Amino acid sequence: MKLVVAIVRPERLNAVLEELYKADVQGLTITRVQGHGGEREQVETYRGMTVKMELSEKVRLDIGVSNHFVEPTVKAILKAAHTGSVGDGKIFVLPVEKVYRIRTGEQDEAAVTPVGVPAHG
Amino acid sequence: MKLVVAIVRPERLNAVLEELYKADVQGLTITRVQGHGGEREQVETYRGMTVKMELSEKVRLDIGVSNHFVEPTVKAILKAAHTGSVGDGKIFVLPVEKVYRIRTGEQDEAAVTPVGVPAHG
Amino acid sequence: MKLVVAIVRPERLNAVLEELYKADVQGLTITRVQGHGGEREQVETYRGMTVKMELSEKVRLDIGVSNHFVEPTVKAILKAAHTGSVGDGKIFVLPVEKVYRIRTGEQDEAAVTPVGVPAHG
Amino acid sequence: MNQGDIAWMLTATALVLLMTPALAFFYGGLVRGKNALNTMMMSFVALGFVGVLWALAGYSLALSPGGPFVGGLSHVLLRGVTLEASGAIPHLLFMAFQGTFAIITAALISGAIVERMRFSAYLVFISLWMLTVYAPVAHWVWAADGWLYNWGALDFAGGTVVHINAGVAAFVAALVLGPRKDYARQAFLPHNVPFTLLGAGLLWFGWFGFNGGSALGANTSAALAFVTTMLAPAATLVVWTLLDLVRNRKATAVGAATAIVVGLVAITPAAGHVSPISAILLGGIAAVPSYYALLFRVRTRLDDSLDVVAAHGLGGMVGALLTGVFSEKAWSGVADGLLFGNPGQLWIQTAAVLATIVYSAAVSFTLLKVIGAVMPLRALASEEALGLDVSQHGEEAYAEGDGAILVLPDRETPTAPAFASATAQGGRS
Amino acid sequence: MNQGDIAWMLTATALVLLMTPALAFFYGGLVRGKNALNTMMMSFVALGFVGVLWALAGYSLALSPGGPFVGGLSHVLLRGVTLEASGAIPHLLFMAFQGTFAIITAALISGAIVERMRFSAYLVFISLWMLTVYAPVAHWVWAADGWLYNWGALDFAGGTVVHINAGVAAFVAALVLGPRKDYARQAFLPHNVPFTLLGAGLLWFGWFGFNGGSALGANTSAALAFVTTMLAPAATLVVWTLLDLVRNRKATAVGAATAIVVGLVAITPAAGHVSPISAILLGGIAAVPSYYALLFRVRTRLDDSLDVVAAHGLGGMVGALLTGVFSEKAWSGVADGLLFGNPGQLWIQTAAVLATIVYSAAVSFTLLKVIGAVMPLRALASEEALGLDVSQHGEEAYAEGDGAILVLPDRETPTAPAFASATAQGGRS
Amino acid sequence: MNQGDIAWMLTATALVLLMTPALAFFYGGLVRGKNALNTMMMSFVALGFVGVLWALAGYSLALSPGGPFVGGLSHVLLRGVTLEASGAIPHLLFMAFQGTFAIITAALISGAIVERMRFSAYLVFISLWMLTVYAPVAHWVWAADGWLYNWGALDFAGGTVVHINAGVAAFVAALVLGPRKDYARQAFLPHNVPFTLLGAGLLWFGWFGFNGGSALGANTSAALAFVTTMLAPAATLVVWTLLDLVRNRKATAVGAATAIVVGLVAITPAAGHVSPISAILLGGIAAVPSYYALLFRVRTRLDDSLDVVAAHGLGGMVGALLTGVFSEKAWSGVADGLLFGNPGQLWIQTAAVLATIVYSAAVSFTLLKVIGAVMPLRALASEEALGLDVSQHGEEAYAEGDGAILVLPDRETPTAPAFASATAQGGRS
Ligand SMILES: Nc1ncnc2c1ncn2[C@@H]1O[C@H](COP(=O)(O)OP(=O)(O)O)[C@@H](O)[C@H]1O
Ligand SMILES: Nc1ncnc2c1ncn2[C@@H]1O[C@H](COP(=O)(O)OP(=O)(O)O)[C@@H](O)[C@H]1O
Ligand SMILES: Nc1ncnc2c1ncn2[C@@H]1O[C@H](COP(=O)(O)OP(=O)(O)O)[C@@H](O)[C@H]1O
Repeated sequence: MKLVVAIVRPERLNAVLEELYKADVQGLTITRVQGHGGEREQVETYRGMTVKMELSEKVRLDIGVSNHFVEPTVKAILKAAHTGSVGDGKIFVLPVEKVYRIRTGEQDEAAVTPVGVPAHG
Repeated sequence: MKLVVAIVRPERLNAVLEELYKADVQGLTITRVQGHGGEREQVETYRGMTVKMELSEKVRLDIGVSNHFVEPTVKAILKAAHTGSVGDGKIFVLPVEKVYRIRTGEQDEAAVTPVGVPAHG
Repeated sequence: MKLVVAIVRPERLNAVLEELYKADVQGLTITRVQGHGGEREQVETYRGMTVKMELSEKVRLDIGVSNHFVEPTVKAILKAAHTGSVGDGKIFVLPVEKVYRIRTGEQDEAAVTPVGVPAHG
Repeated sequence: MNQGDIAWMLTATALVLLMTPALAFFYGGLVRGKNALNTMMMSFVALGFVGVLWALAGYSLALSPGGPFVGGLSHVLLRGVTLEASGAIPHLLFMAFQGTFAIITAALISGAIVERMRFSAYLVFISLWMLTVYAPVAHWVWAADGWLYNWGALDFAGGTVVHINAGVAAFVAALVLGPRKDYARQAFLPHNVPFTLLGAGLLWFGWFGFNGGSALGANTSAALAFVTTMLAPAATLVVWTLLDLVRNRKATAVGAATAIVVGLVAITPAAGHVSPISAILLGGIAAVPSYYALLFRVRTRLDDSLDVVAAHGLGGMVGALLTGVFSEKAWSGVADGLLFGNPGQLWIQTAAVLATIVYSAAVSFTLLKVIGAVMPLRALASEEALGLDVSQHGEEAYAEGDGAILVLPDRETPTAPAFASATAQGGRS
Repeated sequence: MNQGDIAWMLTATALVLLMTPALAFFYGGLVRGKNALNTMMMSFVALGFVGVLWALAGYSLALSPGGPFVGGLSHVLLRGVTLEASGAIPHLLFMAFQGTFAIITAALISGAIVERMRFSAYLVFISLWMLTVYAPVAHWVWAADGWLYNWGALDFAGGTVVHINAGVAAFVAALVLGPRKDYARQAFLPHNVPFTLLGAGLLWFGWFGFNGGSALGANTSAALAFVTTMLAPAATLVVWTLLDLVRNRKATAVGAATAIVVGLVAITPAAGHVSPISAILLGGIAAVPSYYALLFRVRTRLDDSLDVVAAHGLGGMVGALLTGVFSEKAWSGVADGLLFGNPGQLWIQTAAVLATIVYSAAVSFTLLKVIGAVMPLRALASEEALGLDVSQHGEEAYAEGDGAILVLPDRETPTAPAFASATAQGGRS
Repeated sequence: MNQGDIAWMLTATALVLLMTPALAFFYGGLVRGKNALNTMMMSFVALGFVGVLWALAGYSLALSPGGPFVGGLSHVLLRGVTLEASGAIPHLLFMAFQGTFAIITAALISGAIVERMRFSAYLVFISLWMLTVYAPVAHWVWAADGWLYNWGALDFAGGTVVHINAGVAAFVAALVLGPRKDYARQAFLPHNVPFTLLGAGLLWFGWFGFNGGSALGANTSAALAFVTTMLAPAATLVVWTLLDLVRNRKATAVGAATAIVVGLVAITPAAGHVSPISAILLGGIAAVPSYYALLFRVRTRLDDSLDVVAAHGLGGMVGALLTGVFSEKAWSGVADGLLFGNPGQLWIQTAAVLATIVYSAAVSFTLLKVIGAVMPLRALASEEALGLDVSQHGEEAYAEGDGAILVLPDRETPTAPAFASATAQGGRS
């Protein structure tokens, strides 16, 4: 089991969700985050005060998947989140030791297969 | 050391916190997130426009615990967050290599034992 | 590759960012979170109702770094986030199996080196 | 008719109408974000339903000649409500001014049952309530042939008719509907206190029309009512702030907003009857009972969620009784109160208060039971957990739009997987 | 001159001026958070640019003696606009009252092109539009030598001049600018519906000055216009709510806010011409076309983002035509409509509507094309994605301040790495 | 007395009272979210404390007959303040109208010391300041026996009394309290710019009562003051927007809100004294010094957090002096200024400005030092970091309620572990 953590542009979120759906990835959790990287900061002015905004809005996706699902998931994100200009974001793949589905207590494999969707592999 | 990551319903949060307290788990961090899974989406209408809401409000808990604490922690969450209807959420257990307590620089075990609470095990 | 997850006080965020910059760490993602630990809760009153606030505002940093970068990163955070009073927060170091840069598809090492900054080591 | 009187009454009517949106914000800020729109809508719809019903029938029942207990039907459908003078202003304008009172009174009740009442049941309730409770009580107190009017009860701008009346109905409604899920187990915090302050500020502003306008002209009585409406809440705010500081060294903003409303409620029946100095005393005194009523209420099982009883019911009673104490013929030209040698007035006031309480409680209770027999009064527990904005109105107050999938009306496919429908659209543009 | 008339017109003018900030909130709440300030600024700048231009030239073009189609230059730079009476009030005050109409009319258009138009292009557009479209049409309808005025077209407070005029310009602007990026692919949700409700509440409040003030004095005509302005939107709100409940068992808050505005728009031309009961009917009827126009619009490619056409354009037309139906000389002393035996009025109204549509469409289109030839009308796609608040105004509506690095003016170093500049400052304190 | 005059003054008084809640939003939007309530409360409490003190003593000190420097005690506790006419309106109403000025003047000062001053110290300060600084200066300028009044200083609605006075006190307060923690190191961003725009809109609306009402009747002078109050800020807004666009091609919303206030401040002393065209010039000119003062202030160590000095102090001075330049007897019937052949007026204006500056600075400084000797003026650094809403008021402006544990009053157990107390409650329901 792995946890795929992706940081993407907010305006690409819908596209990413579509692509993930096509890849049969349905369970996921998103968080609004702010990121800093190589992007040019934007400048803002409030009355006399000029500020540089170090952080830009991003969205973080956390997706728990079974091993053979990691690749399609990553592929889908790479495809849908890509714009080519600095700031597209990153994907991290983390090892997971155990997963539980709270509703049923099911574990691992079974736990990440959303209701009504046939388990894969 | 492990990091227990749980996604639960907002309305169950207080119950989960109580249960965790009973299990002597005090240190934790929560994040407001949105999730997608098997739940029925809700439909909203704004003027002529009808939209399906893919994402439902959830709360994410991140709890760093020493190994022998993983089980009670997971048990507590499974118990308190459970409603039985689709959307109860997931628990992920991730391996952790190192933990530091910023205030003291303490590491691992010592780092996750909140002040004033006797270290366990 | 590791993912350094740090929970710090909001008012220390700018200091932490400065320190990280000095340590040549540029890529990072932050999230506004709420934490519970050993801190004294604050009491609030709304009309007749008195409430104890269990959770205090924190900021979470997620920083993906190559192994030899873990130490300087942790050091920088420990230094800049420290105030000495309860509530300074924690640092977790998690193993990462793979990292992708969405813009280029680059992986691991290469993926976490922001544009225009020479890769280290 | 004199243009000056018309000018002021036009202004006053607009000011009172603004109080209902203001109430929407006062209330809306105090609830949780997931119920913000529902709470605000409970005020806004009153502008529509109560407003129209008032013109069609309510005005006639309240203020056309009839018996001592209710008006007649002579002005139904605004028959005979023309531009001819009624007092110093056009009859039609008088009707509208009175209508704005009916609207806000009905909306006030909502504070007791927010975050759980079904919206359609609420709609039915306030519509019937205005016709069966508000209109008659208004007739008692303000109509030339109303029994309390002829008995000499003093109510300058609606302490009994508006505030006690709404407060009692709120008490009954909170009892009948029962407390919110997890009430007294969990803390429900105001999601936007600035909105509550905005509401309080606009309410005060509008209240100058409410009390000042009740003189029905731009005369010295209006000036007196106006100034007491400025001084009394100021005094309430001072006392409330000091009570807060003494109790736990923190002057709360929600408290300040509440104090302003309590002071306004308390001066309402007295506005044109008492001296400015008495207004300051009255406002200061009125802070105390409501302040402690709030502290007490949370220990009870009565989930009067936004404390309509403590603020309007109790505040209104204190005001109505103190009107019987502080009234000064020298200022109002009407009647003296206890302090000025006319203890009788206090008894009349007390009787008026009790009569209003009994009638409002009885009929409000009956109404709710009847409606409850026809349709559920409460939202489902699951709807309450989800929030009434989404469950009752199909909207969010503060939508992010993340993962919102547009459903094109002409190709609505509720069954099809959501992302797919999105993809479909992806295809067409 | 009588103080009562002056008192009311001072109040009315202040009320109408408040409508433009109110519109900023009505519109601002409906857009996404990243465009909130831009949307609000589009209303606020009208207070400045249109306001000043009105005084300098617009007033003269609109309301000084001239030909049937446009006014003269006799009042340019306010020459001859003194404190002498014009009607019942000082000429200067009349000029100001009319100015507040020009301001809000220009601001109304912005609803069609929010979230994508370049701010400076917008500034130029509304400035020229007021001079070339608003002023002439106002002259047609309200000037003693205007052709529609002399032809007997009824427009009590600006159904054609203000609402149809703005609605048509909005339609043209939406077409010329084209839809927002991802329009009809993604859902754009209102970021703050309470703001929209606040706007609706304040608009209603201000509209009492708009319609009531159009009687230009504190007279019975003002009273009639005032009361119809209270009853018509109430009826629209009732009908709209019921349509919502019937359609999908949910009464929406955005719908309620919209209904209020539609009702206000519809009664505007009729306010002083119809009976109160007719106003209720008119308001109720007006809900229907706009309600379905909204449902239809989203199926089209016309990104009239905040539905100015459906609310103001269509609402204005329905109101203007129904004025020709419900007008009652018995109430207004002016003219009867179809229902009262004067079908001719309906044709005059129709002609006035058509004339306004044609002229407004033609000139608005030309203006946009000309401006578009000189400067880009639209923000870049990247700016649209980032949000117009940051890209056009260099601000965020709701800034957290996380990682905001202060740049001291005297040591601005745009090239130097940001954190470093922060460090530098770290050094100095 | 004439109803028209009373009607307008009732309206005007309500409008000015609304300015203080409006100010709460103008200021509240500009601070960080954790200090929003504290900032708003600083305005709201003035409604209570200053309002009551004004009635009890302030009015007498300011406007009862006394010496050239301060009024007497004849009207203390409102003795002799009746419904008899004072000028065209009831004396009591005049007192109330003047009171609303005292309230907002005191509240204006708070902008300089937000986000750090202890609330109780602030309460004491503004209460004493109104009695010792505002009341005397008001007497100088507006009382029949005030020295500046008799000397012929022109201040139509309070440029010196209100704005310079508050601006100077703000300057002193900012100096005495010192800058906020991390000032000039970190950027403090406005947490809700729409609130600031709302405040600006409502301030403008209320200011029509402020300036228009200062004619104390519904006369041509009121009409002139009203219209100049509409035109001057419009011109300021235009010039400010252009300066913004020229400087960095972005017209800021905070700038627009500021411009409106600056224009209103500048026209205040001149409102009834200058021609409409002069008002446009005056408003346009006034934009420049304040615009650059803001740019300059941030380079200094003076943490006048919300720029009261630049907006009110400087704007007030510019307005007061330009009143000496543009005044036109032909319009006001009072006096001519420099441009109309009376250079002397400019010197009188200058003297009035200087006198106000010196007196206000001296007494404000003394007051703060005295209070500072009795109680701490500043919140602790830790309280400042936590935010003043929680530390001073025990509330959050926008509470989520996550992990909020209800403490039942009757079983308060501050020592017991929090979750446990929750469990206890879990047990009982
Ligand atoms: N090392 C990192 N750890 C965590 N998040 C990162 C890291 N580097 C970048 N990010 C996230 O990815 C976003 C884009 O990264 P950036 O370097 O700016 O562009 P690109 O990935 O196209 O080079 C950042 O805003 C940040 O949220
Ligand atoms: N694979 C996953 N990875 C991350 N989060 C998930 C995953 N699957 C579900 N979740 C989270 O759990 C929540 C509930 O999951 P869902 O499948 O809808 O219900 P259930 O867990 O009861 O089957 C989702 O809203 C989402 O936040
Ligand atoms: N075991 C844990 N897992 C996750 N986050 C934690 C844990 N313990 C503490 N935290 C986070 O660190 C913050 C500070 O911890 P706390 O124990 O209160 O102070 P200290 O670390 O100084 O002892 C908490 O508010 C919480 O956000």
